[in-house]
Amino acid sequence: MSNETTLIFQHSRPGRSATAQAPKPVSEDQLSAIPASLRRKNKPGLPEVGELEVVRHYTNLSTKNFAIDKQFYPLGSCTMKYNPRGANRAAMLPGFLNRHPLAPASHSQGYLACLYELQNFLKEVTGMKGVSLAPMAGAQGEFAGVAMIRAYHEARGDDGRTEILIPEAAHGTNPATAVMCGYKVREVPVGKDGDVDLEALKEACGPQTAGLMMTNPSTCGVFERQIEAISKAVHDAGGLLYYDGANLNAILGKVRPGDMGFDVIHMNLHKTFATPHGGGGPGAGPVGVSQRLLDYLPTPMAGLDEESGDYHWIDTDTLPTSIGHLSAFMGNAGVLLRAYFYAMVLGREGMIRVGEYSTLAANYLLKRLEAIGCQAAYPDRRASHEFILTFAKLAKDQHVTALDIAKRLLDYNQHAPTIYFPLLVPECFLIEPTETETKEAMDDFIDAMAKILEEANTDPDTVTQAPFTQPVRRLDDVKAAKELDLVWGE
Amino acid sequence: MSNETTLIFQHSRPGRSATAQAPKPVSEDQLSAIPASLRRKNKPGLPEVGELEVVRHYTNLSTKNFAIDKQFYPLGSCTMKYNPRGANRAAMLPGFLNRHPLAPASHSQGYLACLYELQNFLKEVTGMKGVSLAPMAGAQGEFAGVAMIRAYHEARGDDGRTEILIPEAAHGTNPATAVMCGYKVREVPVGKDGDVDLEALKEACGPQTAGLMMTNPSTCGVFERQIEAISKAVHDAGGLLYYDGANLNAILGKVRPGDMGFDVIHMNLHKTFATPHGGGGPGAGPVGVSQRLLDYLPTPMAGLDEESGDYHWIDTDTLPTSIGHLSAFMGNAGVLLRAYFYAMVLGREGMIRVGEYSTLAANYLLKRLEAIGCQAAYPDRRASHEFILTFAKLAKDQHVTALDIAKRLLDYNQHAPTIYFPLLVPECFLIEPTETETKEAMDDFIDAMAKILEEANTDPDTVTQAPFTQPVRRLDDVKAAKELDLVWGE
Amino acid sequence: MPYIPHTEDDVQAMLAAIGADSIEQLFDEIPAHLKAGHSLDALPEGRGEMAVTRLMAERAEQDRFALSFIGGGAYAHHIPAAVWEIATRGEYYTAYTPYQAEASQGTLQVIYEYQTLIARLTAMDVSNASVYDGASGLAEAVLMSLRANRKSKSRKVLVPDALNPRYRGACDAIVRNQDVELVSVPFCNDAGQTLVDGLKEHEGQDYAALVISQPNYFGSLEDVDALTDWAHANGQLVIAVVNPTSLALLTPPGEWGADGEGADIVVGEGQPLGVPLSSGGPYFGFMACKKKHVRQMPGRIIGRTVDMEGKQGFTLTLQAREQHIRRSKATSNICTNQGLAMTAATIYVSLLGPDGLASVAGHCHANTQKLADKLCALDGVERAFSAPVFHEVALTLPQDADTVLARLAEKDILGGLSLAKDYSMKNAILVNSTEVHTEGDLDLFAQALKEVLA
Amino acid sequence: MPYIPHTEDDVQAMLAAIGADSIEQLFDEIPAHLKAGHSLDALPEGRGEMAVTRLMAERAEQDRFALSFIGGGAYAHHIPAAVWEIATRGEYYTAYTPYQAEASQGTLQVIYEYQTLIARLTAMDVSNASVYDGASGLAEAVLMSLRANRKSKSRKVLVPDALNPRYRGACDAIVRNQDVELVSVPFCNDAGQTLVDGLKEHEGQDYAALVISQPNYFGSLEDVDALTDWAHANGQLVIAVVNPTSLALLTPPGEWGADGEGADIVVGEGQPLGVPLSSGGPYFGFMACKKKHVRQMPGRIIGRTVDMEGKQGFTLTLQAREQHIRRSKATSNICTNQGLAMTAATIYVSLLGPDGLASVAGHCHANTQKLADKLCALDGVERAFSAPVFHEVALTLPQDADTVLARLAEKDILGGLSLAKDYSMKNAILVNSTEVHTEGDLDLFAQALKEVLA
Ligand SMILES: Cc1ncc(COP(=O)(O)O)c(C=O)c1O
Ligand SMILES: Cc1ncc(COP(=O)(O)O)c(C=O)c1O
Repeated sequence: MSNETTLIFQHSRPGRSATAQAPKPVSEDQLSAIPASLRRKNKPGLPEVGELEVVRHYTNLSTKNFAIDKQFYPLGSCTMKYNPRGANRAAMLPGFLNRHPLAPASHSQGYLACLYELQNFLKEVTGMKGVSLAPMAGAQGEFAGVAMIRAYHEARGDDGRTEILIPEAAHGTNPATAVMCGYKVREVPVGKDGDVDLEALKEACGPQTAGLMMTNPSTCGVFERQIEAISKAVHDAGGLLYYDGANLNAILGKVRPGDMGFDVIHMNLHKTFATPHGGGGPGAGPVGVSQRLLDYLPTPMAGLDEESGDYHWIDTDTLPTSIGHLSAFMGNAGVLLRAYFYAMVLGREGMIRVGEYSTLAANYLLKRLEAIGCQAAYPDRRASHEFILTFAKLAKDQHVTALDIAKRLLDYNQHAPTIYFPLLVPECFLIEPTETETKEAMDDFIDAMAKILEEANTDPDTVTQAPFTQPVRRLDDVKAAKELDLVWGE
Repeated sequence: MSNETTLIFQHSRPGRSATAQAPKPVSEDQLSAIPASLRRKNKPGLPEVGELEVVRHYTNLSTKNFAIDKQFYPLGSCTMKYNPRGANRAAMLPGFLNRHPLAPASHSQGYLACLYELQNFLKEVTGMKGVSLAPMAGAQGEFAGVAMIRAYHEARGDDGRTEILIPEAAHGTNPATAVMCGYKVREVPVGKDGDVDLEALKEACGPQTAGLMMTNPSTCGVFERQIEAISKAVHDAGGLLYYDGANLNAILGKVRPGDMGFDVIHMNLHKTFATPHGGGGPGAGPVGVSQRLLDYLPTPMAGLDEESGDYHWIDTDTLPTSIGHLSAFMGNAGVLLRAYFYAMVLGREGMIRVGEYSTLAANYLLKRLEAIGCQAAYPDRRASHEFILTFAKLAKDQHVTALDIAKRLLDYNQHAPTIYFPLLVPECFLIEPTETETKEAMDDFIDAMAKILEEANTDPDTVTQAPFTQPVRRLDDVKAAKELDLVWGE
Repeated sequence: MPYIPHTEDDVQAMLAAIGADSIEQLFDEIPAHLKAGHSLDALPEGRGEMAVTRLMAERAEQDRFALSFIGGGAYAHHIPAAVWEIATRGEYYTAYTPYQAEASQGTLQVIYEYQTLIARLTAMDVSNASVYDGASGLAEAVLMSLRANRKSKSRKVLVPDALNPRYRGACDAIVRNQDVELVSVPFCNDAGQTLVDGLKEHEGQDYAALVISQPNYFGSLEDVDALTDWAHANGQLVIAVVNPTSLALLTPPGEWGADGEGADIVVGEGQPLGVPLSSGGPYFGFMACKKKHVRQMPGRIIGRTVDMEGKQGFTLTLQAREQHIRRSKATSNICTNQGLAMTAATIYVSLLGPDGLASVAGHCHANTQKLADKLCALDGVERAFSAPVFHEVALTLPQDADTVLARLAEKDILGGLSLAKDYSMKNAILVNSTEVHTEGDLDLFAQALKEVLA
Repeated sequence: MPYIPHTEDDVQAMLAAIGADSIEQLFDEIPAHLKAGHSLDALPEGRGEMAVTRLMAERAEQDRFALSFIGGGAYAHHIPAAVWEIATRGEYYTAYTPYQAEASQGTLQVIYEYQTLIARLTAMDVSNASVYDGASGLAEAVLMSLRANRKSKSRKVLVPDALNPRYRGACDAIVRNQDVELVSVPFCNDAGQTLVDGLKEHEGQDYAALVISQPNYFGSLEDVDALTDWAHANGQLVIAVVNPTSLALLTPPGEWGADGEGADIVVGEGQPLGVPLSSGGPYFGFMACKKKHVRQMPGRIIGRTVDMEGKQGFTLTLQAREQHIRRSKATSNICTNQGLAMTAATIYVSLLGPDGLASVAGHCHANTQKLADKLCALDGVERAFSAPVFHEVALTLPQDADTVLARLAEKDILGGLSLAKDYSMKNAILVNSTEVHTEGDLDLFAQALKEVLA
């Protein structure tokens, strides 16, 4: 509804400011201890605007976003479920907000208790032996996991292991992580049914194998049925098994990665545990490990002295084999508190229901979309909590691509699913409704898709030119990358 | 951006609910003490919806509102200034939110201290001798004020005073209040220059005069220059002078109602003291009085024992002449806390600036609007913090009314000023920019007005059919009043 | 300048456009000797948001949560976080009254939904958009009953003594200015109920209305059917004062009376529906009535209508009742109401739903019964009355109530309200429990009381 | 079912559409013996929002505000209420990464504004959209410097000992997996500064970069010009680690060096810009660089472009650097970043402006000086180093630091950080003061320390 297109910098007027927000200026005298040579010569070009202008600018800007609080948002692999507002309130309690991360344990018992219980909760639900909450997102969890694999092999003097195996459907963070941990990546093909090509995997395994990273259910939206054979093959070769927990929502309470044979896993609390995505972050990527990796968990962790009932930090002084700290303090504390709230509200029964109802929703949506003429990528498979459609035929026949359909969905007030991922399925949608959406919300999406398929056949321009109702029309990405404009220059 | 047009009731499905929000149902057993004859037979038809649906529904609905946080909102007489977010945070501190209104003074010292200081602040700034914060809005403040006038006359056995004088430009709450206090209303004409017709007033004064209610600056947007003569006329007749403080913003720090001779005043904290309007309320309407009305102030008030430093409530037991309580507890406490915050941030200097800069803004806007061809209702007068334009000529020439222009402004993302008030100026706009809007925001409004005046002359349909960009087009008010539909019936 | 954005350049440019030399000049119509000058010197200097926030945080700290069992018209309930996170969105929080309907469909639809919720909860035909609070709402209802009861010429209304004394006080303070008299109706000292027996002496006389409070101040449940029928049989309207939480379980006023004829006007304190205790406000009064009385109802009312393209929309309607149109002939002087609190209540009720609200009500009742049992297990503590209660109960103590409460407060337990001043029941207290109390909380209270009484 | 809206009817209808008899059947591809079964029995039962909120409120209560003078990389500042009231609006709070640009212009424009703010504050050319935090950001910067320094073949980077040891720790934990070595540079024991003298031994050797921290861990201000010029003269890139508040007063890294050549990469902890201490996160790392290095920078970057009608719009750009496109050849594995904290920072900086931020920085400095003076007035308390400081200062005590701090904590005063473990300075502490402290706070600390030392 707003016409706001100006940048905050364009509102700037010399000498204007939100006066109530800053202390009175100090005198030059009070700054005399700072040598002139170290002082800034020109004041930085930050916006000079009033308080109302700031509130109005960022309130109006916010209205240009889709969000879970406003729209169905079936972004596959991202688990855009409802973010309980109660979790936000609890994490924003002054006692938590004002606590300095380096406050002594004597002044941190409440916070430590939450972390300790969350560690235990995650251990139980994943079937792992130890959990560290330190990693700050999924990718950092992956990093921690693979670094632990590396530390494990190193500690055993098993130096020849230079390769990480990764199924080709994997998320880009997996290969990127392996490289960040100093490994080479070998991709493993995926079969027509969405399962890993077991024979190829077996061939790839060898004394150079440090481990395998995989997601299950995979990013193909199906459960990897040969998981035990895969586990055996990798373990037999002396490698370890890494579980990318981005899809944990699908199996929460139903199957535990620990029981499937994984040695290390990360969880995306900002997916499975309903913490908000904040337009790009923050997240939290706790790692869980089997017995053999316990010594390498990243620090700090929360520990409990059973006798005194006091909580304390477990740090590198007591766990010197740890891969160490991955942040200056203790990861994304506020996200952890939100996840703790969620876990406590759901409890045991609630955890089980997550897997069940997210799977129910996905299978329902898949069947209904197939019924209106959509093509499933793996039509003979059960959907997990998400599934893939391919529009390859439409792209060929009508020159209407997955991107076009995605853009047109916005006009129907539906956020688009994930597109062109995984890379191995052409013109694909990865669709994840989650357990928190009503059947009616899914039905609205189905209706929109039906209308768009109709448009694609009768009036393809409406689809290929979409969107029409958003603050901007389709953007020129090529220009963006070629004529880099990353910073406002007046 | 949203297509949401359904009612929350239309989302309802039997058995659905935001399960995390209610305790588990109690057994019938636990209710056995309640006689069956008093039990409800059918469950009430409240919506049965999930938590995400509620969040989404009311988030989407909110986007259909204009608001200070999003738009310039120059609603005359309403003082739509910036509502500091800091005031909201302070008033929402758990210590304040959880305090029961009847908690003993021992557990209320912090809250009482704020109220006590606010009382003093308001006393100083209005030049009155006593202040009660009890009234819950301007109109209730008026009620308290006139009830005190009545109590005063009654206490003196001065029974013949049956009339309240009110200038014709007055806000509707003034006459309505007089009647609620058992008085008859006599209207006093206003002259061409916006000042009260002094001769007519003098004639109207007499032994039947209980008092005069007026606003200064008046709702004509000008300062009543003869205020002292008016005061003398009314006082000479034995009446008291009531000040409707809705326009206090205009003179804050510059002139004090007490110094102008008023005996009693109310303030609209939700205008002058920047507390939010909340889409219709709540407000707060503290009253201030001169010496002679001190005994009648509404209770409770905050008192301080200077010796012990302890605060206490002043109630009818210690002030039996009080007109009493106007609410079950102590008025709109949370609004008072927000006003206290605002007053403390502004302090003395800030108070003075309010009157100065709101007046500067109004005079600027008036002159610029005159320059683009708008007709001022009182062209020879200074604007106070607001001013009146009349579109009588345009209405006659082009059949474009003040209402049409107001609706068209919405298309330019500008909230319309107050229209058709005061009643004595035909086709009028009452415009109040407030001190918190930038010159640029006012210039945008001026540009929009210039375009609309142009449209009115060249393409009047664009104006008379407006708005075009809002969630709905112009609404059928006649149908609304004739075919009453006040409650959803499926 | 806090909250004022103008730079020196802006000021000069504006003055130039005005043709004035200084801001002071803009006040040249004001007699010079009236100007405030130094008279504001007593005011404090302004401080920044940080300093004032710290000051207020310290103040709030002083009043921090004590374990409270005070009710008396305001009740502690769990408020879902979503309620106020949404209600304080700028779009609701900083909008004015929806005078420009097209730019206010959010607020207007919320109010329409609210009106529907209130009508359904009370089983009445129509609701307004809120009045200030329950007590002042009762005053409005009393005044309304004088207008609405065409059969009566009386300026008297029957009001039970068992009504919340704060309601009677505020109501009286308001209506007595129009020479309206509240005539008192006694309650039964054993049952703690208002009995039809106690009304007998008023039979055959002209009263505009009878007020019925369900539950009454003592928490007792009244025989609302009998009272309603008595009033109607005597040509009076029935004004129901009800607790909204209780309506999830109790017969709604719209169905009171043996034949379900129902109350004519319903008012009550909306606070229990998602509004924090917050020292007493802002709360909101809800008000509903039979359709035939709608034109006598004060306050704003929203109607559903269509726009010029036939699309559904919402707008202020029946404005001819209101002060800004009808002025001295208006149904009330109310203008600003309690919009934001009402918005919060709409979100709250939507989250709870009928079953959730019934659970809350059930827990309030069950916890109060349990608390009464625990306290009555102490020597000399007894229920003051025999009537069944909803979620508040009067107890007699073996000692002076005010003293006992003061000693409990020293232990940071606010053990309810004394009935000494209002009812001369020197040893009696009124205690409330809601779903926020755990078993442990109730035990803490019982333990503390035991210690105090020992 | 908490957060799951389905009714029994919904479930049946969905199963029917699927053609399944039960939800369990949907898991029929999973080997039966793998199913979790009773293995979750150890988990607690779910509780409602009310109960969990109460539990967490009690927990938060345990850690309530003590008067803290701890800095060490995270600083208590006044955060305007507007910052988080806006940042937690559902539209920002519950959106995903802006993959669909047209439906994410809000977030995208905020990031573009943020990039501009960071670039201007640091005087660098470009910024990314945030990394996890300052310490892990340094690791990214170190890895980036290896790629960006075309003149060097080294996998070594010079890192001063005076750098925050937590930064060195995290950085090392990350980069050592790629066999990158952090080579230590000593500081002057008198000045508490990193001197060019201490670098002499590395002259003529190949290092990819030199890290310069301004201020350093001891709060000391480094001679950044000399260090920058030395590094450049030796073929190294300069990685600046800076405190963003200080940049309102201090020479921005983009202008370091006698000729203002500037640092090549800048990172830092963004927390001081409007993010609460919050037990350590979520914070955000900011990262900026010279334009020529932009393709080596990790993390998301937003570009301004036009839509098909020529209207300005914002979009993710240079994605070919990122893991989802380039996979194993990406500049980093980072995906989810710290968007919301960065949004808050953008609002914070807009509210403060250049003058406001300079006032904050000035007060931090002045308060820290004042605190140091007050503490050094006590017998045996002295500044540990002679260098000028920004808003943190190392002091030596006449007694064991850890013991003193523990005793202060008993008085609810968190008197800073001990330098015993990290620097073997048994008697030294690091104290910080910011604008949140009043004169009274400083006196309380001084008084408490006096008592403890007595
Ligand atoms: C399958 C998969 N793995 C890993 C990640 C990386 O997680 P994060 O974005 O939290 O770093 C994602 C997130 O998008 C993902 O979908
Ligand atoms: C001049 C004037 N008087 C009185 C009032 C009534 O105040 P309130 O709406 O707070 O009851 C108003 C508010 O609109 C007003 O403008």
